[in-house]
Amino acid sequence: MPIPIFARNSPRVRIIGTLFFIAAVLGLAACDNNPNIPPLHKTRPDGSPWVVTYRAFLDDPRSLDPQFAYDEVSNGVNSNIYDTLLTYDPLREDYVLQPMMGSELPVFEPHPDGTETVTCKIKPGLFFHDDACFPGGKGTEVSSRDFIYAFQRMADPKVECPVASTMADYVVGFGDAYAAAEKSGRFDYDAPFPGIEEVDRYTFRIHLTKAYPQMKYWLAYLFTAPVPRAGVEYYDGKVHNGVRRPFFRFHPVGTGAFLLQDWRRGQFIRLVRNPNYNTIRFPKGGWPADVNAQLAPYADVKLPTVDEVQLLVMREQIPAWILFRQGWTDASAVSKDVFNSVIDAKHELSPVYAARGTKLIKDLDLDTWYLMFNMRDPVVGNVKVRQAMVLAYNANAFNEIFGNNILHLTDQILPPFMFGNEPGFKNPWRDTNLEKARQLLAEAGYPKGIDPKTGKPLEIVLDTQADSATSRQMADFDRSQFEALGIRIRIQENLFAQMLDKQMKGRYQFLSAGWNADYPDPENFFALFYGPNIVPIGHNQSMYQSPEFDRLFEQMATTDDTSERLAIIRKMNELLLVKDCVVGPIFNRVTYRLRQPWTPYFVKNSIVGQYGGLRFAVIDTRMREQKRAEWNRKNYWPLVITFGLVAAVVAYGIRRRSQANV
Amino acid sequence: MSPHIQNLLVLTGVILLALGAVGFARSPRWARPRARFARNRTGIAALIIVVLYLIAGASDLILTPWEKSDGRPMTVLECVFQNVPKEATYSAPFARKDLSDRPLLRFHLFGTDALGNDVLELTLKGASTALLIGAFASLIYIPIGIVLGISAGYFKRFTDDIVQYLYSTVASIPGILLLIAIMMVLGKGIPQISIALGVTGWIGLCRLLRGETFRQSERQYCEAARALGETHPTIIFRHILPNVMHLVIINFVLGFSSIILAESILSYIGVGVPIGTASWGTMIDAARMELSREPKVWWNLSAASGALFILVLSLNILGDALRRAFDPKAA
Amino acid sequence: MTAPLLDVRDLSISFQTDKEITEATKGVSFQINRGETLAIVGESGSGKSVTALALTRLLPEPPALYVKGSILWRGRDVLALRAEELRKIRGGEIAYIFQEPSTSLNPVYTIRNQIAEAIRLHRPEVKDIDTEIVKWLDAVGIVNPRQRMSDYPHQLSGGMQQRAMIAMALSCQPDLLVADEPTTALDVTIQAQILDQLRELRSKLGMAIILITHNFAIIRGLCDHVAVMFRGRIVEFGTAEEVLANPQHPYTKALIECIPKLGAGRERLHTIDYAAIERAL
Amino acid sequence: MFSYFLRRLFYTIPVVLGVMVITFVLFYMLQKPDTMARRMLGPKASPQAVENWIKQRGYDKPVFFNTQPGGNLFDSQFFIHLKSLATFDLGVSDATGQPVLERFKEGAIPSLSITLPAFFLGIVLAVSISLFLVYVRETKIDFAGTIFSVALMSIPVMVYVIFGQWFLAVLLKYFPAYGFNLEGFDMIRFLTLPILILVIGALGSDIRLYRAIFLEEVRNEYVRTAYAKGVSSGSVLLRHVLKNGMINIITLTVAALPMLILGSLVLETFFGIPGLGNMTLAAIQTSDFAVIRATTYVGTLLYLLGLLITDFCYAMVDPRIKLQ
Repeated sequence: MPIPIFARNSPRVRIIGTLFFIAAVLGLAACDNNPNIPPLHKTRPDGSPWVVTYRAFLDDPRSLDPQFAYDEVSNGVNSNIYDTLLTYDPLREDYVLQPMMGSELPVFEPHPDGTETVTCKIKPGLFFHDDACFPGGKGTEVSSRDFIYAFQRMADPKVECPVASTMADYVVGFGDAYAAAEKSGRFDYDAPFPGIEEVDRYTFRIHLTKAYPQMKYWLAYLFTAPVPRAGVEYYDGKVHNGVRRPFFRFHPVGTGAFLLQDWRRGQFIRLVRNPNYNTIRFPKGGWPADVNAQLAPYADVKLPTVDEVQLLVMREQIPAWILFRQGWTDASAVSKDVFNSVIDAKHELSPVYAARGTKLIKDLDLDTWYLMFNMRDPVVGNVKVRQAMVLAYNANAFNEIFGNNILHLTDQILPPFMFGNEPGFKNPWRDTNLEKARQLLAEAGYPKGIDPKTGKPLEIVLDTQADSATSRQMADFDRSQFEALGIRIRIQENLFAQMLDKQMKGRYQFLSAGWNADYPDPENFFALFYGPNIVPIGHNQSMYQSPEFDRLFEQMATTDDTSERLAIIRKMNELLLVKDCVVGPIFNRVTYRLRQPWTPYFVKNSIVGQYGGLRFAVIDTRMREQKRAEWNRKNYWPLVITFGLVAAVVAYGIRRRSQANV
Repeated sequence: MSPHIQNLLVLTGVILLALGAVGFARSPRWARPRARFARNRTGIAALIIVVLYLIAGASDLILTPWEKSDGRPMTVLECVFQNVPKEATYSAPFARKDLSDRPLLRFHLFGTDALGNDVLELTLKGASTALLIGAFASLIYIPIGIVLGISAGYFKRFTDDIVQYLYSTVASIPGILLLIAIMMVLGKGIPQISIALGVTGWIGLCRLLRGETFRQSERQYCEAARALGETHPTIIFRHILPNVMHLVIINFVLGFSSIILAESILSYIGVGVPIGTASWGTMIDAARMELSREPKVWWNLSAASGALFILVLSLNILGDALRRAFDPKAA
Repeated sequence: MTAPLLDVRDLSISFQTDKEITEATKGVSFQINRGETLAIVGESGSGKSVTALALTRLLPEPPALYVKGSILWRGRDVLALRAEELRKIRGGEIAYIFQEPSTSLNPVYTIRNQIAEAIRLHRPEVKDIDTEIVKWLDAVGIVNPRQRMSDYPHQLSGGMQQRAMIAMALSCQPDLLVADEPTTALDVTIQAQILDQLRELRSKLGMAIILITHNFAIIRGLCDHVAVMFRGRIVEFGTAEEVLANPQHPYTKALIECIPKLGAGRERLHTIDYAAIERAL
Repeated sequence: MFSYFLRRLFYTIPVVLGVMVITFVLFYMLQKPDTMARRMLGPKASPQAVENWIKQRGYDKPVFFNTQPGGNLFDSQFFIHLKSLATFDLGVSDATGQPVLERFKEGAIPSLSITLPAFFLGIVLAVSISLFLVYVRETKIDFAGTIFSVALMSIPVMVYVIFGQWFLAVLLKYFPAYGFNLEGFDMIRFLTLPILILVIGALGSDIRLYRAIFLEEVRNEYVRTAYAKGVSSGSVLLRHVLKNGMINIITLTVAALPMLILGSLVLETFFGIPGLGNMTLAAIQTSDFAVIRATTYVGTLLYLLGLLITDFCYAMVDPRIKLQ
């Protein structure tokens, strides 16, 4: 095919040009917008199709060492590789523990001297992943020793377990072991560790220095996940026989449903099915009716249901959303900016997406966001100033601007579905009442927001961490909330580290903060205001100190979930939120997630959904192929137009020039 | 800083610029370049646009006696826009309703952003940030460049060795990495970003002036001046500086555009200007998600990148025009 | 009577820059026949180089503008030719030598490469290009041409470079050679050698030569006719002997006066009195 | 030649030392280690863990000289910094604990896989376009082309990225909006869009520069000689001007060649290319100073290497230059 613009040139140019053109056309035709990495296999050994699920993932994990990792991203991977003794019931929105590796729930035995023993039993016949670190490459059976080893690692200063100090408060001998290792420079794993006692191969006992019912939640947390000593020593040991091995934290060996196949930083993480997994099975039922038909065939099957998981690392949200919309990923969160295109005014899927068959999942997170004040500050240390500020804050406006109106506005510090959350609780300062706020401010000594000392409007510093455009806008919004009181807010922008430093040293006036609970117990939240926890020892960043509150806290922490406990919590709320107005609770995060029509979803528990839901993933591959083809038809005319334009300009130029003399 | 001092500073800057322009317009030394420049219509158009930006930028720096609701004095720009109220959320240019279907309080030429701020106002404020940073950074790098460049080219030998060592060391650190490193250490802020851009920006000018001074000082008039017994400062200020000044001006204009681009990129990466400072970089950063909204919010991105684009384009064209005016050989 | 080889009639060229118009030549007319040598003499800026370049329209347009007149090469008007026809004349029929051999040769190609390009363009029938190049390099007096031809220009001396230029110009066997101040940039001794070379080659090849120079001294014995240019005009035209012996125009007289004469004693060098010439015009 | 090489190496030593001092001042003297520790360990870390972290990484040592009794005088942050850089021990990432050198090895190939093709394609495109503009010089196309190239220069790179992704990947669906794979033909699919964006981002300034270079060449007398020989406009540009101009262009661009390893900062994150640009941006966002100072140092060495290569290229392509 002769291309007109080459026609006047020498045959060589013409041929090369034409070939180039054809190559470009063919190349473009061969291109498509599929961003996925080819799966490891096309079919399973038995010939059935190899099922892959594709997910967008926020970032590279920092560490895959379960005793070290403490961030959402790392735990998002770890929870699929490591199993814990306990887990939450995936079919319930509230947080009900059930055994995972354990054969039953642990038994707590208080002793008269105030100490407590927790007896845990493991299911027999659970194995670690097959890995080169084991003799013969076969994973060994999980025993009590492996759980004890996990606790020992938490006490090893080199592992840098972030909750080591909490454990040292409760587990017998934990702090001593830590101190000894710090002194000698290495942790002696063969020395006796009195905190955990091996009863038999499948039973161990945790000895606590005082009553600590929350220990059961830690047994559902990845910190206590068993790791093989052989693995740690194989990968982190000195002798490598000339072969380079990755560190254990980059080469996890666990007991979970998946094993880490491949991790290319900044690109993707590939998990593959653990063929020996038999810790838990697919639920037998109890899922919503609309997915019943799709899920029924899977009832009580062996987990995991997919062979491969591709976690595509996407630090940017736009590409993640684009890929979901084009059908290349199976699930996605609904980010703030695409919200209006997906969700309608009634908080349901918009018709376009409903027609595509997309499913919407609403997860209420286990966190609370609030206005936090520095109780030791001379200005906001005044309870009336705090009350006035909380009263002036328009949470509804915040919800509308930043939350698309889906945030769960709250009056209390404990999030819904946590024990102690009372749907009827009324916080008098959480109404937006400017009249009353002005009056309170005047009572506090700042009439109309004027500081009598200077005669100028009272200036309060709002510290914020500026890492995104949204956080900037939020700070700006927060500032505008108090303008009506006549107060002047100065925004102090901080890098993450500076911000943390200020919080940990209590060098701030007020800020907007949140707490994401480690476990679903009120103790985890109220500890933020417990006197002995004042920074830098604990996380009491408001530096609230009230003997009565501390007494109630100690009482509440060790009580079982009874009406008596509820009564204590009520008193604590009254003190913390109403009388002292230490914080102004604003909202609990609600995450809207989307699922493609080919992946029916049933997990209701937000912790299981966020971490470890992948083992329940179900994919209808045929439907996926069909929809992807339908959603990704290419469009060629703009290319032709561009090409034509360029050709026209070149041809015109050559024509103009060919008659010039020099 | 008290409003009077700020106003005084801004006015001083404007007056200095104006004096410079008048000097250019009247100095007999520059009669021919001026005549050549006056014939370049594209260059004149670019100059006019740059001056308009300067006016817009200055208007957000000059404070008025009136106060905002938070008690801070309003700038001239804020006075102009005080009747343009904040809306609840996004609204498109020329729209009557915002994206949540509420009627707007007022007409917005460029629409409003997520917080309901008028995008035109934000864009103009972005101009003032860009100009402020450009001016501060230029104030830092031009003196450094002139002093080091001219002394290296004039005194040669040891001075030259030191200056060459200095700039080859700084130049060998990749520019953007050095900028980022400095910003991470200094933290965000207009002074910080100006310092970062200033301490990294002098190398080009220094090199240029070193070479040109070298050439000038070999010329006969310099030899003659030396033979007449004139002192070094006299020779530098009376003879060399005026002869290399056009290079400084061209470098200033072109450098300004790269400073503005650098600011936007740093702000985009997240190590640029702080919260509450309207900047085109932060606007583009904020706007990058908005293209995937439904309906698409394109006006933020367009306004910021358009404003940035026009200014940088004008500065480049102006710089080219100046270069052509001073050096007729350079087409 | 046969038509002249080149007939320039009333040629006016101006340059248009920045809306200023400078007239470079004003109504220049001259003719040259086969095998003749014409010298165009004048000081720099008098329009002689412009005229020379205009013969094959080598002036960039714009800024150059052919205001009026015509250049008839073998009866065809060069100014009306298409670009392709023009290219056949350039090098093939009218070849050039320029003033500064060091910059007129492309620094990144060997001599052989540059001469070969000319031969390929105008003499496609030549099969053995290397032999042809050697022949021409030899003809212009380059010693050891077979080795020299793979040298880059910067490896040759100025005289050698100019010889290579001449070889390049002659290799296409042009009918007219335009030598634009071919010796100005060279040493005096080399100048003489080059001029001798030109004289010899002219008689051997029978081509016409237009020699552009500001120096009357080199005309003697080489040129048939002389055209004296001043401020874009030809102020005097005649045979070499005539003009040298009996200059009519004050400018010509002044130019001839400027030739330093051997053994003339410690006389003051002549300068040109422009005011007088201006009055005479 | 060899002695020239040695001499050049010798001259770079003081520069490298200067860079070491600059990075030290930036990253050690102006930084508080406990904020770095907090950043890495997360908001819930205990003070004990912070202290431990600082000690593990030697941030608690004296800054310049260890004057503590019994201590080695040179057991200080500064000398450890110098020693580690001189021995090319880049340390471990503050954020992940991964050895930085390993990360560099991992990231170099993906970075190069986009920057290298973009570099060459960019040169080819910019040279052809600028040559075309020189070819049609003094016409409207030339003027339009110049304005167009200045316009291209005036758009910040992120706007290209945003727009390119939106247009080619979302609207036209020619290429994946995201992702990376270096295996087989898949490569073309993933690399085309980022390469295209990189090329277009650099095109404006390149065209402008190259056009000026070529115009400068066109004014040379050898060009007139070529025209006088009867060479056509096109051939003059392609044979004579191009080669002379390329000598200038090559000497200007090869200095940047080794730096291509560092990849593209904004683009890589946006497309999920696991290169060094991606790594650097992530390090900026997590305040991973260990990675940033390593990147800065390596970047410097690469730049100096680029200068050396430039000298060699100059000697290679320009017959007039010989290294001595």
